[in-house]
Amino acid sequence: MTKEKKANVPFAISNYSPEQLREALRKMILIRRFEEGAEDCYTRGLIHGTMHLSIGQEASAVGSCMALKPDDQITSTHRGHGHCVAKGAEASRMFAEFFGKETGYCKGRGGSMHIADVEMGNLGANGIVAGGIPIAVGAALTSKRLKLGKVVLCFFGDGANNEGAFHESLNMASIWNLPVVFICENNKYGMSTSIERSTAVKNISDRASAYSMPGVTVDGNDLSAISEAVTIAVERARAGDGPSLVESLTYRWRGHSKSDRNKYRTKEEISDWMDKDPILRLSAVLQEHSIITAKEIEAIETSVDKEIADAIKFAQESPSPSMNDVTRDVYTELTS
Amino acid sequence: MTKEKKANVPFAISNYSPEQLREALRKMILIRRFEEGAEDCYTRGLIHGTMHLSIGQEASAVGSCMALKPDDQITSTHRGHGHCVAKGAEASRMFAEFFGKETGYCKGRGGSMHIADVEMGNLGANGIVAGGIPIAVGAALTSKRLKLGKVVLCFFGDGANNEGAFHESLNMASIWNLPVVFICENNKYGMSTSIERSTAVKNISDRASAYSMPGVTVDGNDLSAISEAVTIAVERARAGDGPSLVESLTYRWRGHSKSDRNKYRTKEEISDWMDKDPILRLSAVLQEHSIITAKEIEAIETSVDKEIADAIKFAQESPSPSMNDVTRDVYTELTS
Amino acid sequence: MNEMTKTNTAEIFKDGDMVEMSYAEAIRDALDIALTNDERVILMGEDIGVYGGAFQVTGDLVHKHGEDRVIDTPISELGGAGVAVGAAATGLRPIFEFQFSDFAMLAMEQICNQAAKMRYMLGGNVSVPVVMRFPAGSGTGAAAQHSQSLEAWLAHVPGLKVIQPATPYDAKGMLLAALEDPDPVMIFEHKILYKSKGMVPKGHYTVPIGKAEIRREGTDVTIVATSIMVHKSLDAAKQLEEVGISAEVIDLKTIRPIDRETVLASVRKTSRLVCVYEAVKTLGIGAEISAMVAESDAFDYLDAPILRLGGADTPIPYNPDLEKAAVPQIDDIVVGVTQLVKGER
Amino acid sequence: MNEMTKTNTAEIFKDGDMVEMSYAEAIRDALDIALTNDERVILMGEDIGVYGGAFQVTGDLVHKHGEDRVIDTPISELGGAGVAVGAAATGLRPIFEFQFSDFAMLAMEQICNQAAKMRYMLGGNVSVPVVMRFPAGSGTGAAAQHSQSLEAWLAHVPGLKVIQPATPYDAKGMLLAALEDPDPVMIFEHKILYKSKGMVPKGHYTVPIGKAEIRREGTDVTIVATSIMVHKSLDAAKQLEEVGISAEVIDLKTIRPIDRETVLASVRKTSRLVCVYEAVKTLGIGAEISAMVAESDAFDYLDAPILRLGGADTPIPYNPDLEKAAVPQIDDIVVGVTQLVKGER
Ligand SMILES: Cc1ncc(C[n+]2csc(CCOP(=O)(O)OP(=O)(O)O)c2C)c(N)n1
Ligand SMILES: Cc1ncc(C[n+]2csc(CCOP(=O)(O)OP(=O)(O)O)c2C)c(N)n1
Ligand SMILES: [Mg+2]
Ligand SMILES: [Mg+2]
Repeated sequence: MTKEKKANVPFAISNYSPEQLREALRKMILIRRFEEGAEDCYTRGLIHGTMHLSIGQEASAVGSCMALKPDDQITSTHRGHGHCVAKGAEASRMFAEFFGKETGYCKGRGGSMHIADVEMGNLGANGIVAGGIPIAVGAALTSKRLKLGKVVLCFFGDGANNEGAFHESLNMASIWNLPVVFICENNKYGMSTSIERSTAVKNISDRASAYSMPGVTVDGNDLSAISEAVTIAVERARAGDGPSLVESLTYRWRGHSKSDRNKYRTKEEISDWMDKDPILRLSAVLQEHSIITAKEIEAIETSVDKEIADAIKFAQESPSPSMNDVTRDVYTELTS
Repeated sequence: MTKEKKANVPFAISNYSPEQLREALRKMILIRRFEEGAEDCYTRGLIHGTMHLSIGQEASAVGSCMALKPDDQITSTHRGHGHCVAKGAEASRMFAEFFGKETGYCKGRGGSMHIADVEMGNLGANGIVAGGIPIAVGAALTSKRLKLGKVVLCFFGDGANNEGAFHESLNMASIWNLPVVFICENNKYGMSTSIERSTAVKNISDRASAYSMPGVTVDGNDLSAISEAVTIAVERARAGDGPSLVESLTYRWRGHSKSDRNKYRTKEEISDWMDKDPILRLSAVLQEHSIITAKEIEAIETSVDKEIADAIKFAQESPSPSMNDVTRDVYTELTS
Repeated sequence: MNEMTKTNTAEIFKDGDMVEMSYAEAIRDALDIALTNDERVILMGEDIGVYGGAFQVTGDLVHKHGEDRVIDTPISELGGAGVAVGAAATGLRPIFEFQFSDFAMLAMEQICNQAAKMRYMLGGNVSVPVVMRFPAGSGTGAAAQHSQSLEAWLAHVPGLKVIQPATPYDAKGMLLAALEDPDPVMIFEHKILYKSKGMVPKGHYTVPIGKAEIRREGTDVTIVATSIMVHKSLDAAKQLEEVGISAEVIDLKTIRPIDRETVLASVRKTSRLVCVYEAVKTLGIGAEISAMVAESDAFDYLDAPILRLGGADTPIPYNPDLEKAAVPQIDDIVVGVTQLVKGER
Repeated sequence: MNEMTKTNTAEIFKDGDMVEMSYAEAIRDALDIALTNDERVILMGEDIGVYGGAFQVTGDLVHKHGEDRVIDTPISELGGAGVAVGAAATGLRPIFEFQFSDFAMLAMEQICNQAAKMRYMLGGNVSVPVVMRFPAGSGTGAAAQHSQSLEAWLAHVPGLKVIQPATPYDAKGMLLAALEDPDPVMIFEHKILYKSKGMVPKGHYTVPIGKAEIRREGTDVTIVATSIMVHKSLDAAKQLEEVGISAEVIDLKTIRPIDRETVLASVRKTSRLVCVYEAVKTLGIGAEISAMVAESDAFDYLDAPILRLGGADTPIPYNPDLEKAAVPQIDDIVVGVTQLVKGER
């Protein structure tokens, strides 16, 4: 991929084909509707447990994953539905997972917090904040050692950047020059705790210098900006020049999880950020550049709605696990 | 303490009284002889276990602790004999500890790696690399909460700066603005691993910016330089302006522990650093400024030799613990 | 939830001194009393301030006592716990909340290498009166990394005390006892219990650490249970009564140090022992209870093997039915005890 | 050190195929074979390269296989172990050395929340064939934070396999078996054993994980021991023989999953059980062995209480005599077994 940039033409427009851009928008809409569908199922008591919705953060997930080849890998977080969709997972098997069914990506054993699609290169969401960071570095080590040419994208939140695992992992990735890109999705809060109250630097990307790697902060609600930053980082990684840290500024519209009462932020702040809706922004840009029409967007929405409805139906109708299988897959069954 | 600095007059000379400076030199010589005595006892099989000697690092320990008031506290490391002496411990009770005696600072339960002198404000060496860092921050929190006015000096090595505990602790100390000074004694190696191979920044003090605190690198073999840097940091902490990171460049003459075969560094490197002997350097400076004479230094050496010999004798003649007391002090005995 | 606390506490407190509250409220009440009475007490944890805690245990305490006393930590379990340990060793009385006990895995070093050993390693020259709280257990659909019961790990470590209060009454009284204890006390709270209700005395009182309690007397079999399994065992005991089996139910309450005498005396009386706990069966607390009895003089009184009902050998699954299948349920207790008493096991 | 390995292995290998080596050398030999045979194998750990490892286990392997395969990590146990887990999940076969098992406390999260559970949580779609090595135990005078035996923690965690080889023969053969295992295998190596010698086959062979071995046959009492306690128990058994007590000594080898049948069969035969292990007695592996037997049909064969000899309830003290007093010694085994057999316990 070339990094041409015509004056006033956003990176994404000049570097991706119209099909790719329309597909990006479709994925962002799919994530939004997916999350709304999940929320609805949860509210109606069809899904149990907890979930962390990424509504508002769609550009960050899709823009980052756009920079990848299919073989590349990602590690994700508790707020991982968007990453999973962006990396190519099917809504039906994701819903089946939330419904605890055998057809789910994790056969109903993992649920929302462990959603994964290993075949498509998503090594999994993680219930442990920063838990996926060393794992991403390990995957990058594999790629380098076995000369697989893969780059690993490691998603984590602003809250995760205060975990020791963040520090240890970035340090190792740097000294070993590994093909990994760290993407900190800074949505201003780790649960209820703002970065101002939890984090001793202004920009999380400022911490990159402590690991002698490039660090950049971008508007994570602008698909083009995030895809540009991640593309540069991915190319650097693929060229053997080591890791980077990309800070993607974004915002979650919903509460942290389903039990959040939003006492730590104002309605105004939320609505200000809703005005920066990444989907509307991308829609506008694509229309401006005549890549898509309003009607075509409507068509996408309709088809996405059907995809979600079908996915939920598939999930509901799928078989549940057998209770005899409670300890299946704890260990690998040895067929000898 | 004022931070006056006359042209060409080192900080220590202009800021400490001749008595204080002579006492600093005496402490450095005491540490040197203490370590040599310990090494000798170990080699002769009188002391068991392992030990980590700080020969070559005397200025770092003494210069740092000079900046403290008696009530201030320190946390130390596995290479902690020098810190312990510098903070005012008695050689006799330290040796008694190494000999596993009831008169030892830890009643023979801790040994070299857990040497402590809580009364003098040394909260203890630590067998866990970076294990003392959060503890120091906790002590600083106590000081701030209970308005004790104490500053906490937290010693750790270059190797420790890659532990997650380092990252988490410096971040918290910064956001809570705590009276703690982090002193990284960078002796170039964590056991056999050089900072170049383990650490993704050139100067460890460069990491201070990731926590928005001042960071400075000083010649840790120059008593004046280290005491100046730590004094500034301690005053800052005491004034309520928060933590600092001081990197003290120094070198250990001996192997990492008694089992080290020095395969990771050259003889030349070792002898180059032995030429920078902090004791000879301070001796020269003090003589230059007519604060001490060669004869007085000899007298100190003679008295220190006697102190060490007496200490070892005290240790040897002290009573051993009773085998019935193996579980004493696991829990606090409640006298009700 | 059964009503055992009423009977239990009625002996000590007059009804007027008691008030009904949930387990979470009882803890909050204890925290409030501690913060009010002792300026050295501070609370630390993730989102315990304005959020009120992931399980709303701290609730609005930050508004009453301020951000300097109810401290939101960054997401830094190792460092945060270590700060609490250092603060405890130097004069504060920190109460540290892990948001889920599973995350305490990140802090094992500070808990087990530092807090547990500091007093011993330093020859008794320091005390570490830190209290840590661990919301534990399954049943919330939060899957394998948010549902564990790891109390046996900590009970394996000399220097720690480990408690598992099963009722609001004990949750408050044992927390206040923990605060008076000079040594580190680890409190495992089952998340599903937070909303359970019971009568709790107003004001300050303590329930001793290290004492078990017979929640129900019986003659045919002794059930030693912990935490939520106390309630399941009591419910099972009721069903067993209907088929003529008289079960004695012991609430162990403290798993380090174990109240040996209460357990042994009961086994000598009933001649049969069943241990019920939610943690993974292998090396869970039931292993220790069983082994403790099997090596004691009570062994000679045993008329049957010692049965353990613990969690299955699996991470906790997400699917709700699998999740239930992974830990002992009332039916399992009824069936297990019945078989044991009938000599079928 | 007794000579059991010779007799043990003579049955399988001809003398010419065997060579005497230390426990540490046997591990190094296995690592060398693995590095040579499989390009996916890498070693990771602190100071395992030019230093050769804190206990000289990796020795000069870095010179033969290069720094890319024998990787010195920074002092970052959590991250380092996590990198190994991630690498294992994606195609490498990392063998991670903790410098002392005590430091693994920093990495419990990656070991127990990630490696142990990844396969299950992901519905069987991934394997995590990571091998981790934990130098453990007391006897070196390194005090409380460098002398622990924490294997029971890991044996409590479904998804892990946990082994404790007691001889050079098993150290090599079980490590090679661990490398062929698709799941995470945790190897606890007692530091004092590193210098012990034994006959070891040349080249590649495996010793199965999950199988215990009767090291000495006997009729009066079964001693189930782990790691260094196997040797102490064999020495005790010799002394016991002189006073007419015939002890059967089982080397458990694997503590998760436990070889139930070998233990139960022996107890059915001898009617008495003693568990000997160095870890803290409370909730150490002996608790599980005892409870496993007490809930089995072998219970009915028991003629005496089940005795556990484990570590005292204390952090390991520095003073060398106290250090010995804190863990079972040969004399303790002799006395304990004698009392048990004579009905004095
Ligand atoms: C180790 C660990 N600590 C705490 C939690 C509880 N927790 C889950 S998500 C979360 C906030 C994470 O914040 P951030 O990393 O910014 O991600 P976001 O939720 O904002 O996407 C917390 C505290 C956890 N899951 N793991
Ligand atoms: C958590 C932990 N990891 C590893 C070790 C083993 N170890 C002891 S000291 C040491 C090197 C420490 O290096 P540094 O911090 O630079 O201190 P120095 O020895 O150079 O004074 C290592 C690896 C340990 N004690 N604790
Ligand atoms: Mg966030
Ligand atoms: Mg160093």
